[in-house]
Amino acid sequence: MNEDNYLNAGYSLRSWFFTTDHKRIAILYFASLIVFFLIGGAAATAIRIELVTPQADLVSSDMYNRLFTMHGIIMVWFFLIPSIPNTLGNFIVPLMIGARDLAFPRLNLLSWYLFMLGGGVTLFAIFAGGVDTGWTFYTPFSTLYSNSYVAVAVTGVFIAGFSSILTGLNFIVTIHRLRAPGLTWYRLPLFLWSLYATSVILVLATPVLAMTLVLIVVERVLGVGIFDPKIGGDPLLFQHLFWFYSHPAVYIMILPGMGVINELISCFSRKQVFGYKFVAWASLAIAALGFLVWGHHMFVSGQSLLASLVFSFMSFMVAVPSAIKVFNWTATLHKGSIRFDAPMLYALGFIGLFTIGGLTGLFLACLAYDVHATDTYFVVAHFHYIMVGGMVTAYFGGLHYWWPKITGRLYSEYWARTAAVLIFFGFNLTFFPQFILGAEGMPRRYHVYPPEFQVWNVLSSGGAVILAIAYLMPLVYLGYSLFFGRRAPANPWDAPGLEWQTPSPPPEYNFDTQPVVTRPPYQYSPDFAAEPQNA
Amino acid sequence: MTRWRPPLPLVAAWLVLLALLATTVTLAYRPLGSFNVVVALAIGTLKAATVAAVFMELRHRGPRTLLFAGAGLFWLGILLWLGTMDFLTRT
Amino acid sequence: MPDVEAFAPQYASIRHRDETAELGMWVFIATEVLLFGGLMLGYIVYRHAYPTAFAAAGRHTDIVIGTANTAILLTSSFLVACAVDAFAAETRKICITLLSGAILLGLIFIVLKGIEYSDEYREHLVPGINFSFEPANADGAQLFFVFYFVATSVHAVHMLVGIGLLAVLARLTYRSPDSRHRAALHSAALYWHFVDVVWIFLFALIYLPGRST
Amino acid sequence: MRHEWTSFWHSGVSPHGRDVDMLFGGLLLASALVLGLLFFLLTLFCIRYRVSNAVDRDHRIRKSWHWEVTWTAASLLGFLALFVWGASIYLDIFRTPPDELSVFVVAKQWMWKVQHTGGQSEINALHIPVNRPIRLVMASQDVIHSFFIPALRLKHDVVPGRYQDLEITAERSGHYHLFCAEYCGTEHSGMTGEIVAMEAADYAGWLAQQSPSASLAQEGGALFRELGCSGCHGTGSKVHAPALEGLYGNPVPLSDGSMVTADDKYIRDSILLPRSQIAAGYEPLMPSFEGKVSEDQLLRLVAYIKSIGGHRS
Repeated sequence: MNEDNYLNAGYSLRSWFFTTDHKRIAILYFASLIVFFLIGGAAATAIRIELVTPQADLVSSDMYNRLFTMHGIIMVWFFLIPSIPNTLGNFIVPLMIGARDLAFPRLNLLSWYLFMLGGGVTLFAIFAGGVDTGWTFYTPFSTLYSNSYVAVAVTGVFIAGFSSILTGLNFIVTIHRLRAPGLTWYRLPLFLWSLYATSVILVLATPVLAMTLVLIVVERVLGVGIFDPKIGGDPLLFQHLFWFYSHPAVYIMILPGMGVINELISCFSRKQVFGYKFVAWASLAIAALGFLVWGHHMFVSGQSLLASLVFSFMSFMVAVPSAIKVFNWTATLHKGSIRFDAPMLYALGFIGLFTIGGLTGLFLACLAYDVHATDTYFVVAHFHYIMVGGMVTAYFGGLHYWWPKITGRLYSEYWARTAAVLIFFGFNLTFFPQFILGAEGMPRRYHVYPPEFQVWNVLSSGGAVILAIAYLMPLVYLGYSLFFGRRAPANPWDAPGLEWQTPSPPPEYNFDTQPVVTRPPYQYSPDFAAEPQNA
Repeated sequence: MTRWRPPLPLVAAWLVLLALLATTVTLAYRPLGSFNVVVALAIGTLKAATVAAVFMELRHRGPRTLLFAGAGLFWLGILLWLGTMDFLTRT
Repeated sequence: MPDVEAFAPQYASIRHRDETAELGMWVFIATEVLLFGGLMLGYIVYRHAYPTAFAAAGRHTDIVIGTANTAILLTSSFLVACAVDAFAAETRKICITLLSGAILLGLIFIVLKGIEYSDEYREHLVPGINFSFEPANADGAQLFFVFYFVATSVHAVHMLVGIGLLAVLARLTYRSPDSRHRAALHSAALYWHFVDVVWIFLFALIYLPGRST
Repeated sequence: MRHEWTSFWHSGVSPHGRDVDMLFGGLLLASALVLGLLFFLLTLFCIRYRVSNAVDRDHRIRKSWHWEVTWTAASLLGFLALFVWGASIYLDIFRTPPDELSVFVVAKQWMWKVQHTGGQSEINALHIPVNRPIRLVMASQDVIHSFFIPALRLKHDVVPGRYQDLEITAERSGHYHLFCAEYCGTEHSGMTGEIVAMEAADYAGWLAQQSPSASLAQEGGALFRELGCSGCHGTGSKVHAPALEGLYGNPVPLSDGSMVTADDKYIRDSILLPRSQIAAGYEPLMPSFEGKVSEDQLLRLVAYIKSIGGHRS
């Protein structure tokens, strides 16, 4: 723990709230994301407790609708999208490329303020009365028939959208222009490849959401029909505009998770990632193909048959890069020397759960089965397997992996492993029963359901309680390690990345001398002299 | 006053743009049926290309900047093409 | 580490900072293209659904002001391009006059737009307020004018932001035309030219349809 | 109400239902294979190559090309097969049904109103004969709903502003769930109902037992006169308006030269937006009935025009 690090470079509020240091901005994002994750999680727990019984007993129907909408909006825009890029990404990207800071530090701070402003407006809308449209804001319900705080919540999300755009812009330009000498594209760690792909989606998809939300506010506030069927408007036009953003948005959420998994699998099996170039280009392929598949949300909404065929075909194609990544991660383990530290448990959990999530995505991309399964709990289970089983697990894995670098402290390995196993078990108990509920035909967003679905709902609610407790554990032992944890060395995992060649926590200017890169990434075993880069 | 003259390419581009504006307005009044839309958009694209190449100095820029400028248009193409596919092919 | 004065620490040189700033500007322009793209998709879908109504509504827009505004914006873009070219200590005065000319033309554009809006208000073409149109095409025309007002007002907001940027830069250049202000002016110029390109397409979609019948 | 079909393992009770179940089985099998392979490899590598286990770790795989090509090609082929299989059943499910026994369904915030052509109407219930294709013509009065019958593995969104066709066939008699699958507001979870598939005899008995006041077409005729349509379209009227006898199902030349067949959609649009598709040789005089006619009344008018169209409704 060297003395002049970025943490003790200043203790005043000004030094924190007007910082342009990417490391401090990452810490600001950490704190705000914990708050949003707890709010969204509380809503989720309330929903699961309500669903223990078929009839309504905990909350009224209207309250239930506002709960699941709040869970959706908060988790999607205020936790999943900003989590890895704005916290781990903000902290690690400059360190990984050997730069002093991101390309536009002031823009980075503006991004945090826009995020908090958007979050504030959305929280105001939710606590002032709530929104009952679902996070998808489908018209004409959201524009003509809902009398809840839709316009205010939509404005909040609109503002937070610009925070995403600015972060994406910052990363793209930084990765292009501020790499250390000798750091060519094929020497970049795969975490940066996936963050670059994420930023491309962030920058190209979010503006269409911004315009769609403007159209909702215009139609709702000025009473002017745009999607109103009575004057010839077409509700499906809204769905096209909304899903043009919202499907790439789910790749914004999962790609950074994949990036973290590359680092963890490679570090804890002491071996180069298998097929580096394939995994790198698979990230960009997901970003590009992700824009061609949004119609699979509208197979039964009256979309033309040809459009459904094209979108179904493209949805199968976008699954191929994901399959390539999973096979390459598994192949990386071959002939490695694997250690089962907490981050590795999260990584292995990620591979299992993400694969189940991805395969059930194929069920939904398959036209005939989607007719049965869309809008049921099958869809809920699918995207939770990817978002919670994949993204949140990877976020926790990355958090534990870079915790020593960020805080200069070591966490307790025992508690971290128990939490990882408990999360894995609680997660599966919560969401696997929902696949069966979906196959049986229980629709989503149902406050009251027929009694024969109760068995699976009780199991799922039980799992949710375990998951909620398991998610609080890292808060405890990581918080404890902040003050009482052992001091962390510069390179606790003995990893070759640039970010480990600076003290933990790093000084404000990151590197004493400008690092120069001479070898490809993931050279873990010095005895295998300079392994050639397997293509 | 030092002898600064507006550079020739800029003046030429400006005149070309005004000329294109005049042609697109006059052509709009000639009954070409469905061809009108095509002509209007073609001239519009021409004007946009002139502004981009000369005023935005894309003609002096390397492939990376051209790639960034083109990426926005390419994704716009995806939005418009796949977006209208549903509406055009409904029975 | 080189002295911090000329450029921020994370850059290696002034040229490096300028190119990075310009790349960042082009990424921002890509986001703006997609922002207006959402509107264009709505326009195209509804024009396909109500071709006659869109043509009839198009005839009600004021092509004289539209064409004048397009010419004004093209000229203002030209002036800004010249200002970027004339950015130097010795030709500082000329650069300022060019920028103020561009700002003046921008304001004229906004004023003409205001006049056009008030005309349309008097002709009952503003949806939501007393919108009235020949009953045959009432629905399609209302959708046309919704997109007309949303697109032109979002464009006008971008115009005002651009005018503000140019004004601030004119004052900064007047005081000290150093390389940092040159990079800022170059970015503001790119933004202004982009706003002009958006107007070129809005003009083609709003004012030109339906003129020939 | 005995819910015969509830749990997950009962097969679908419609011809498409069984195809979808087979598809689901195929998808499950493919996923099980991939997952099995993956979990086997993961556990094998984790056990064999754990750090404390001394085992041969050199001559690692250098060239990864052929590995990559094999699993990429394998996934591509698998996905293509699943895509084609799913698409073929999908096209079969949603092909526009010929005009069998039609039932009109109106979705309204938080209830389903079902109208049989014979005039019988039901709330949140639909009685249908077994083994006969039923053509549902669905419309929504307010927001987007979705007509979902899990037993038939079938759903279709009901988007306001247009008619949706859906063909359903139940192969086994029984009571099956009806859900609203698209979120539509406060009582979205209360907007459920029941599909009762009955043998032909029981169905005929049920129809007779409903003792409807008048068939849909007759009620449509009364509306036709009440709303003043007969003033122009009636036989003795002096107003130059298109005659509606023999109109239904036949092609109609429009003023802009195009042709359109007079189906439910055309009749509904002509009542609500008369000026959008004007019949050739007629002036656009007809006022719009937008907001003056509810979906239920529209159904009756369409049924009436169908009945005088010389077409077996």
